[in-house]
Amino acid sequence: MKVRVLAFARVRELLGSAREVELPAGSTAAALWDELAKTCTGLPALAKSTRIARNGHVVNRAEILHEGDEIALLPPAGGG
Amino acid sequence: MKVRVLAFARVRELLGSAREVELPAGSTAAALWDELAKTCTGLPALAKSTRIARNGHVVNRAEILHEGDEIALLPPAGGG
Amino acid sequence: MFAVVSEPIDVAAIAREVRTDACGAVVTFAGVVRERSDDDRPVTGLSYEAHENMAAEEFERIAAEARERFGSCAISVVHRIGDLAVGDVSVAVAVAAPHRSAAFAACEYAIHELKRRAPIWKKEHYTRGDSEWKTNPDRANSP
Amino acid sequence: MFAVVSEPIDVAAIAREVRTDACGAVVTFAGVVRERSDDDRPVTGLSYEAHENMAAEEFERIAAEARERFGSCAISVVHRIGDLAVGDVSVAVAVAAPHRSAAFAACEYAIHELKRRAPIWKKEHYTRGDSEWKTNPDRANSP
Repeated sequence: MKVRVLAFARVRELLGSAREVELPAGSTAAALWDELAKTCTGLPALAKSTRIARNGHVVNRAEILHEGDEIALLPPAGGG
Repeated sequence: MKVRVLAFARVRELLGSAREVELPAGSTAAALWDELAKTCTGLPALAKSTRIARNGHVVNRAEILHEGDEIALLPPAGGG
Repeated sequence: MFAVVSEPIDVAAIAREVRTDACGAVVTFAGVVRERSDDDRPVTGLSYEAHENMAAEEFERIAAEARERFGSCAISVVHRIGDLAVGDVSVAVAVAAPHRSAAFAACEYAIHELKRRAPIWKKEHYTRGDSEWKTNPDRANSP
Repeated sequence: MFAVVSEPIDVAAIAREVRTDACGAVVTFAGVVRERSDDDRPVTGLSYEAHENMAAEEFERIAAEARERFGSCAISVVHRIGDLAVGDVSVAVAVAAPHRSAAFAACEYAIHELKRRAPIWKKEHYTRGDSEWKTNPDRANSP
């Protein structure tokens, strides 16, 4: 299955703002993170501080992803 | 001596917005009020609620007035 | 800017005027003529009058107090007089400050004190043709 | 109006939009890019990015909470993204309410919660050429 990954701020600087990722069906958010970390040495250091949203809602790492999901990687925010 | 009297709100509706008043030299604010009340039957009822300012500063009724003073009659306010 | 004016108030222009590059927060308050009185009677408009010099001086004193209490910030206060219709802005306060808490606190202080202390009078006109001078219940120096 | 925009923010237009004839008070907050960082370094500008949909939905939730807590009032929240210079407005909140206390409280609540919760990121650029992602120290869900 394919999911669309959006990244922001520090994480965007590492991954680019958007990309498609191919994953085995039934993969979790954690599995997606590990897949991205394989090719991005800076990412593991941000694991603890980065929240993951699936289709606009923050989920935990055990969340099962589905074909076509929009997965957003959200480092600590600070708007205003 | 002459003083210039400015009136506002309820008091203006009785006296008009501005007038010159002739008073004996050394008259007090109280004397001015009494002079105005002579020809204005509605005024005495407003005595307690009306403050008097001399040249922009609120004074008490014993204040001595001087030639050319601007005397403002200030009923209870409520801007905003 | 501390002024009593007869023309419509441009809140945005007042806000622009207080801002400086040192200020991260601009808060404005606009008082607007409502369609209903506090006791829920339909209102056609308000008439305001002021002792213009005394009012402008009071605005300036209030702003100085706000700057003193809440930290350095620029404040403008403008009140309109004359006949206002529903929807017209009667008073505007704009405050710029380095941070938002000071800007909010100073703006709220300024409008509260203005209503309490400024020599400004307001007559409410009702759809039935009657009208009434309104006073601020917690005004200063009330007899 | 709950929006993330790329163009300059017109605070006055947002304020006009929330006002109704039932509202006697309109309060606006504008966050403006300052010339100095919190640790007093000279700043050339800020870059903002946002998860635009999640941010707009968060604005709407915050506004609903503010209406619930402080009484019926209309609220708009707009945040700008992209590269902003000193003096540019990054965020605007406008609140209209029948009375001023609700308008001030709702406006302050909305900007406080926005800074804490909205998925928006800010990079500060300094005159020396370096830059830094800034986070809100009391943000929600901080790890």
